[in-house]
Amino acid sequence: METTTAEFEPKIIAFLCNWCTYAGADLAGTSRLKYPANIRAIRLTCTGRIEPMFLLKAFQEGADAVLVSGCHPGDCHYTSGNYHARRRWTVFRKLLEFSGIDPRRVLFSWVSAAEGRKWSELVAEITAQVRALGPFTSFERIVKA
Amino acid sequence: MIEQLRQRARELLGEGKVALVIGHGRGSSPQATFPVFITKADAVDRLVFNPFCRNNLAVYLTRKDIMPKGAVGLVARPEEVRSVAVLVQEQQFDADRVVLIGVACAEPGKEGAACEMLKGRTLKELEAEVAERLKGRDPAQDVAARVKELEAMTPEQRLAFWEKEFSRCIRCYACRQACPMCYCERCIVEKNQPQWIPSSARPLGNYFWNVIRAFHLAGRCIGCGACARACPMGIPLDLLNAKVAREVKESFAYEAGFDHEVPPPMASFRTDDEQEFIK
Amino acid sequence: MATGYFPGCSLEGTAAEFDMSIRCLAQALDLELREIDDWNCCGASAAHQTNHLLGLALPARTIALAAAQGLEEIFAPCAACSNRLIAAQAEWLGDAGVRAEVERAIDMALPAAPVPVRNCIDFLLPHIEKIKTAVTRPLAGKKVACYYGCLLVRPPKVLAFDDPENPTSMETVAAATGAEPVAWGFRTECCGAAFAMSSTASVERLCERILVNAKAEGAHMVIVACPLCHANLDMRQPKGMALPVLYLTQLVGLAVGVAPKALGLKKHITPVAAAIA
Amino acid sequence: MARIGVFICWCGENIGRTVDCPKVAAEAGGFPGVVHAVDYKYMCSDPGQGMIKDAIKEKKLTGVVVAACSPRMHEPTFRRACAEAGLNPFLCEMANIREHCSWVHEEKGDATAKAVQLVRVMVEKVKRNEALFPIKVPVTKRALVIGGGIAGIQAALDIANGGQKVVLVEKEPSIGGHMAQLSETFPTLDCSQCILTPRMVEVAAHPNITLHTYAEVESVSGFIGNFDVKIRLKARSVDIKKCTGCGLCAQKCPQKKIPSEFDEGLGMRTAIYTPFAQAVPNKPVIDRAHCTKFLTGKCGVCQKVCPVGAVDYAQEDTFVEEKIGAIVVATGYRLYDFRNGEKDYGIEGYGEYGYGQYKDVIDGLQFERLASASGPTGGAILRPSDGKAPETVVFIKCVGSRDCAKGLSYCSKICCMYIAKHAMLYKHKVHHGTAYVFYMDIRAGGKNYDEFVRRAIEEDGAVYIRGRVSRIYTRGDKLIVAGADTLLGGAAGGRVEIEADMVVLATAMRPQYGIEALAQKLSIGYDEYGFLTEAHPKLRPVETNTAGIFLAGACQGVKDIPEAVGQASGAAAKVLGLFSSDQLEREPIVARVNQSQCVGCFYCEQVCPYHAIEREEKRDKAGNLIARVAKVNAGLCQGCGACVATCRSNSIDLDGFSEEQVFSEIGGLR
Amino acid sequence: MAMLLARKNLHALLRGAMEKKYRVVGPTRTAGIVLFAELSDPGALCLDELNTQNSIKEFFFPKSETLLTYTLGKKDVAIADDFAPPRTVLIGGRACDARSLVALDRLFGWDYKDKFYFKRREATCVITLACDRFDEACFCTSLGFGPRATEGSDILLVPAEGDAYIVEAVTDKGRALIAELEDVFTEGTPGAEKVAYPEKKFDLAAVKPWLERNFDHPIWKEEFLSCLGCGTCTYQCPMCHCFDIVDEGDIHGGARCKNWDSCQFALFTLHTSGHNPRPAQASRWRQRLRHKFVYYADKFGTEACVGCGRCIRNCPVRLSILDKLVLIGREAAAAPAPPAGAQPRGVTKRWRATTSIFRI
Repeated sequence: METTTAEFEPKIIAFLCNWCTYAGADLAGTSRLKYPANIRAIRLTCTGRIEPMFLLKAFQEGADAVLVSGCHPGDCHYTSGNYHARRRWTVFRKLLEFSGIDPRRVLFSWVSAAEGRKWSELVAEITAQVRALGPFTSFERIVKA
Repeated sequence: MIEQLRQRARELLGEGKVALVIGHGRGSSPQATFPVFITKADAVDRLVFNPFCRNNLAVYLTRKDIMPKGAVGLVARPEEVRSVAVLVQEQQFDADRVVLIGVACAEPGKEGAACEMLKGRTLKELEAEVAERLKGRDPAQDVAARVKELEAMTPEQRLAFWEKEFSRCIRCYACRQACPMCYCERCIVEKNQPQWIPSSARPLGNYFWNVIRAFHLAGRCIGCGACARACPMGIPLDLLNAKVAREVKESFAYEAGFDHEVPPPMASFRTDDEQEFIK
Repeated sequence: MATGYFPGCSLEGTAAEFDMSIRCLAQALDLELREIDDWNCCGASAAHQTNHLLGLALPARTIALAAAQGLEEIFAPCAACSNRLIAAQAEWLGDAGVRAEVERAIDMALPAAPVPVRNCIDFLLPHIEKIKTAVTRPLAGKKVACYYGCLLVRPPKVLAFDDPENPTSMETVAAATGAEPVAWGFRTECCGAAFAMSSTASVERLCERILVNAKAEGAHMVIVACPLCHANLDMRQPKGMALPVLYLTQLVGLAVGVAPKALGLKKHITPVAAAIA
Repeated sequence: MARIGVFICWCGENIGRTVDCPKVAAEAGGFPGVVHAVDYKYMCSDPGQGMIKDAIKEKKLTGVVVAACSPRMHEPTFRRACAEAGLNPFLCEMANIREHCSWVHEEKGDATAKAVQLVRVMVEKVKRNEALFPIKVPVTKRALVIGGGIAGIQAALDIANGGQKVVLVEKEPSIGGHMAQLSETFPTLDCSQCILTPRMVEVAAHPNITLHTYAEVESVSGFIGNFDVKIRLKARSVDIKKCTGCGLCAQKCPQKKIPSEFDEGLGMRTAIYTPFAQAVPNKPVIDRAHCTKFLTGKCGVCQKVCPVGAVDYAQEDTFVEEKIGAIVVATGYRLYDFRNGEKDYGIEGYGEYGYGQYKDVIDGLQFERLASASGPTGGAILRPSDGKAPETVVFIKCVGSRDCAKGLSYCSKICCMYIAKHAMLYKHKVHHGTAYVFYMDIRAGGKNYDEFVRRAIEEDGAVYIRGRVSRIYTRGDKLIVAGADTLLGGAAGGRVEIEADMVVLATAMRPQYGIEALAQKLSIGYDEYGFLTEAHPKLRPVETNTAGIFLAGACQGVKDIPEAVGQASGAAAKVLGLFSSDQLEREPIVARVNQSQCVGCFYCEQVCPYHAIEREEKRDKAGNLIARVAKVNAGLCQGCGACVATCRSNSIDLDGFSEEQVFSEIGGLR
Repeated sequence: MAMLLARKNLHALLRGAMEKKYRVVGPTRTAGIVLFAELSDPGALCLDELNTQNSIKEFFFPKSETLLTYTLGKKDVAIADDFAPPRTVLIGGRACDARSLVALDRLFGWDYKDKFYFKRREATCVITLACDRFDEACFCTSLGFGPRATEGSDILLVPAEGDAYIVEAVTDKGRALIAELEDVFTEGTPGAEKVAYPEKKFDLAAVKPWLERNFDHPIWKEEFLSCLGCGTCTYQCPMCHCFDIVDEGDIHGGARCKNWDSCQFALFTLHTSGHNPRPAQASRWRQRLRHKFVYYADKFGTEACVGCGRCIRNCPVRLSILDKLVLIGREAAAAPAPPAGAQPRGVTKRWRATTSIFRI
């Protein structure tokens, strides 16, 4: 295991809201803040649009972790999308944990359009964390079966 | 007690208050009761009630091929009362479409346990009465205990556990069909463009199906256990439901089926909902 | 609710009257004070500037002792002491590494939960009603200038005690005695504290500014809650000025009828008698 | 069968340096459905766009993926290009290989590999894109302007003069705002009221303007071109139709000792009052909180003396509902409250300046009232405590601004100018007096601004001290201002103590109280300070992220008068532009319901922030109700997709971000 | 003299098979229920239950069969469909289970020969256990055979006195296996057979004609309302063989799967138009009965039911096909077939007119 984790490069699929975190990631870019290339962002209108099934599909396609990120409470471009999302995740992540998906592979954050730095630091942090966890082989087993 | 039950049914049908009464009927043994549909006042003697009446009859209330245009009388244990509350809350029918004949058993499933009529007539009254009855006592402690056992495991162990359980799933959807809350015209598992959940009875599809099924019951499942009882392969689906119900209770201080007038937790929010898990 | 009493070195020396007044005030108001057995120097001014770990270890030992002796809070009358105890505690509460290091240094376990540390004002505040009822000699007409200095309220983020720029707690206590706090501008200015020996001149300059403003605002006396402030202000009064400087506990003591002698008022350099007559 | 074209942009060095663009193009060429893949230095350039257009025509492309910068940057550009080549613009997607890739990754291999995947994701998405067509919605040609300060007045007049109807709502009894309180204005020192009041009168008289003063916006629903606005007309207790504005009531009102808001508490007013002489409308209101009649039931003098019987104690709040096509928010500013601090905003306040316990420590607007001919002192500079003319006045800048420790981090911007003006006005009125100004920097970037400051210093001899004030305390009737002059020698600079008679604090400009609540009503954003956020800081400064709602004046950020007026005219121009057509087009990113699958639980209705979900009844031939199902009002829908994720049977989908598209995108990441 | 298998040798038999590299499938207890499944070791065999939860059909006609896998390339599609089932010994089935195989053979071999099914059949040796007990759901005898019938089995084990099974080699495949594992069998005089026969519960001969005659009948209106519409009965049935072929995968490729399907699902007959010729559970039940006892019988000369009773034991609402057959038997006796040609049309109109409760 150690040997594999050593050179193991995790794949992290991120679902970002267009208005805050995607813009925040843009800002990280315009500010030339460096972070690991393991993250792959999918742009959506709002965290309120992000369905639990997206996360499952991400794991199906071999994600070692998923990240959902959007506007801070109160800042939702659509006023309340992130509040509804927050409830959805509160339950769903617990359900995933209960049905055997390590919560450290199911990540959530609020990153505003102004938090380019937070974004780059976040990505660096979770990439390290997931690298330490190693590849999500147990789920791969289910997918392949 | 059974006479009172039949009397109510007789009146309702006799006075034309309802076109149909759904209740439990006598089977080959007390353990073997089954749902009956009574349309004539003189047939109410087919109704029985005992601790072994476990089918959740509310499941029929959304069956378009069964429901008459008129009102329906429903022999309603606390499980049915709560189910109806959720169904009304979710606009599936107006409260006055269903006349509840409230019944309850002190210890469901226990030979000779006392059964009685509930006092409440309206849904609101019965919600309150049922809430009162259930206060303090958790009907499904064994389930709660098994949930705790699972929680004590590592994620890997849990995944292995469910992998094994789900491997038996034959996708007969008895769990779904037995559940009053699964009233969708087209279940998500039948959506194939794009396909949400693989329909083959294989590990991935089985995992997706059972997880999503449980999630779709968030804030809606009233814990009647019909799904688990219906499962011919003995998969402990009630554990998933119980876990979700508990999270909803702990996070949003909400339990399904006690008040049909409040907004459902998964369609509402508080600005101060918990969010420690969000970085 | 047992309160541990941590006099600290000043109260055994220059500020003996502070100690006296506290003890008899506690008696008068019957507040239980249990002196922490085997307490040690808080390391104020010197230690934390010379060796950081030492600056933490000294308060740590006293706090650990207090906890071990089943004391739920610590009353450290000396502003420097309370300041050090609180500041040090804050450091290891926030950092497990530091805690471990300190525990190794003192070879004792630190209490998991923070032990509340109260300065003189903080100690009296909860008993304000008690004081009001206990007042037998209301100090009506006595104009007092409450002086905080720096150690009681700074650094604000660590001490989180009162408003660093415009504190009012001492006034609240003083007012309970019937005295009349004056509004003045130097309540949180520095008195020179640690420079008492090294740079007397600047201390004199600083003290003068404070005392002059207090007098200008009509104060009959200055009230302090810190031995260092007291020493400086009492000792270094400008020519022709004789503005008594009392400890808050002395003021309250007077009001509740404790004899001036018992309060150690005779020990002051600037005579008090006239002001309290 | 899809025919996708992929265009990889080098963005000069920006992408090309870290991403091997030719390799990405080559890889993309191998993706199923891709018939054309090229790379080029600058895709957004004319030749670049030309390549796309040509490829669309020659290769008969059914979809386009441009891998370049962020879609938030150039999506409109490339979609327009596609449209020009006859391809539906919504069949064009962008892969963000600059902000999300080349700029944030160093290792070329990784960056290139990631770019390839990002392109694959978009290819898979665009394959499933559908041609979408802008949604047309009718426009109600009536604008709502919220706030009757100079910005609101300017916006209202410009729109009205453009021939469109305007509803102007002001929460105070009169329009005019803060500008009406000012004495002279920098840098010309012309009299504020003299230039403002004619505009106020013009508003009142304008046939196209409906004016609601002493009124507030109660609720707003609807969407661009079609807002429904409910306005609360607060009970004035005076029938303004009958009232002639003779002022007798105010003269006779026995309740005379109420601090006047208009005079910033330096003057007094009666319980029934008009805020100031030139108020528009010049009709009084009764301040029920202070009126004896309302407090005790006795009195009633005003009613007795009113010659036309206009006073009506029984009056209640009423509501008017207006159909509105566009909204201009011009709620303006207030000053930072140095007296109480602003704890609810996590702002400490200035204990060292006495929290307002010193009468003679005042803020900028109070000084304006002292200096104003219409003010409580008739324009004489007299200090509040004892009415003496102050010999020495100290002005302190950056109070509550540029001060992360105690206040707000932003620069309040106008203070440098108005303090210079104050110093000047003071010197003009108290010739022998001295004006000290503590400053951090002098920010006088504006036409004739720096010249103005120099005049204050050089001609009027204001003493400028570069440094902060650490404490204000009293000595006798004097205020001792202790601070530092950092230009005096020594690393720490020199301590200075000034014995002053009066101190003026240049407190920071803050957005009006209640701005957050209003923003929620309008569903527009605001920043950490409460300033309303514009759609783009540079290119869309007067628009908000909610279509049809525009910003004018200090509600969007600190502004002086010319800037506020300029932005107001800008907002007005936007409104007129919007009203220039009878219909308008909206981006067609909206949700759609598959009614045959909907079971009518209406979770969607409950999560929709725009009330865009409607109920539709399905009946059989006999007319019996079969089912109630959801329906999306495309006009209201803003396309957030909350309903989609909430629908258990997944009977709703979102155009442009459909289920199938997202699943395929995820697939692209395998 | 007969060939015997001592009960204690049962495990030896299985171990032998395993050593001979057979996959051994038999009843085993998992999570409280007894299922047919591959046995890890002989000890896992569990014969406590009269009958397993699942039927043996899934070892010939699995719940999900991969027909082929595909990979989507730039232009082309790469297909892989190699298939070789493992050699298998299937032990512990009942006569009813074995009989189902005979019927399924006809179905899967009728026009197109289903290679997956038959390869598995060939690779599998079926060792059946005659029943020494029955329960209220059993009705093999009503279907004209019995608990020790040999059809479909390769070897039949009949429990007998003396703690042994009488071994009947039914097919060559069976004989071959016996030869392969001879040392576990013994020659001897068998004790008396211990076979339990459930009583006959209805007259099969009457059922088919009645069903043919009564497409419309009050029974349909009243007897099937409680059906939940799940697939338990059909999925646990050894005879039900409906399947659906679906392509499952993502943008990269996937598999074409043959999955069980059930006539009890609303979707089963749902047309693209949205019209459903079988709008209600009752009509789906009617289909189930008519398929089993009319259409199938007509086509293959035998009923698509073997009376194993699984559908009855597993029905969440205890809707029993046996009860209904008994009822139909009674109805048939009460109203014997009218002369050919006469059809009770009128009925149709009447029930269509009544409320939706009765619409099927």
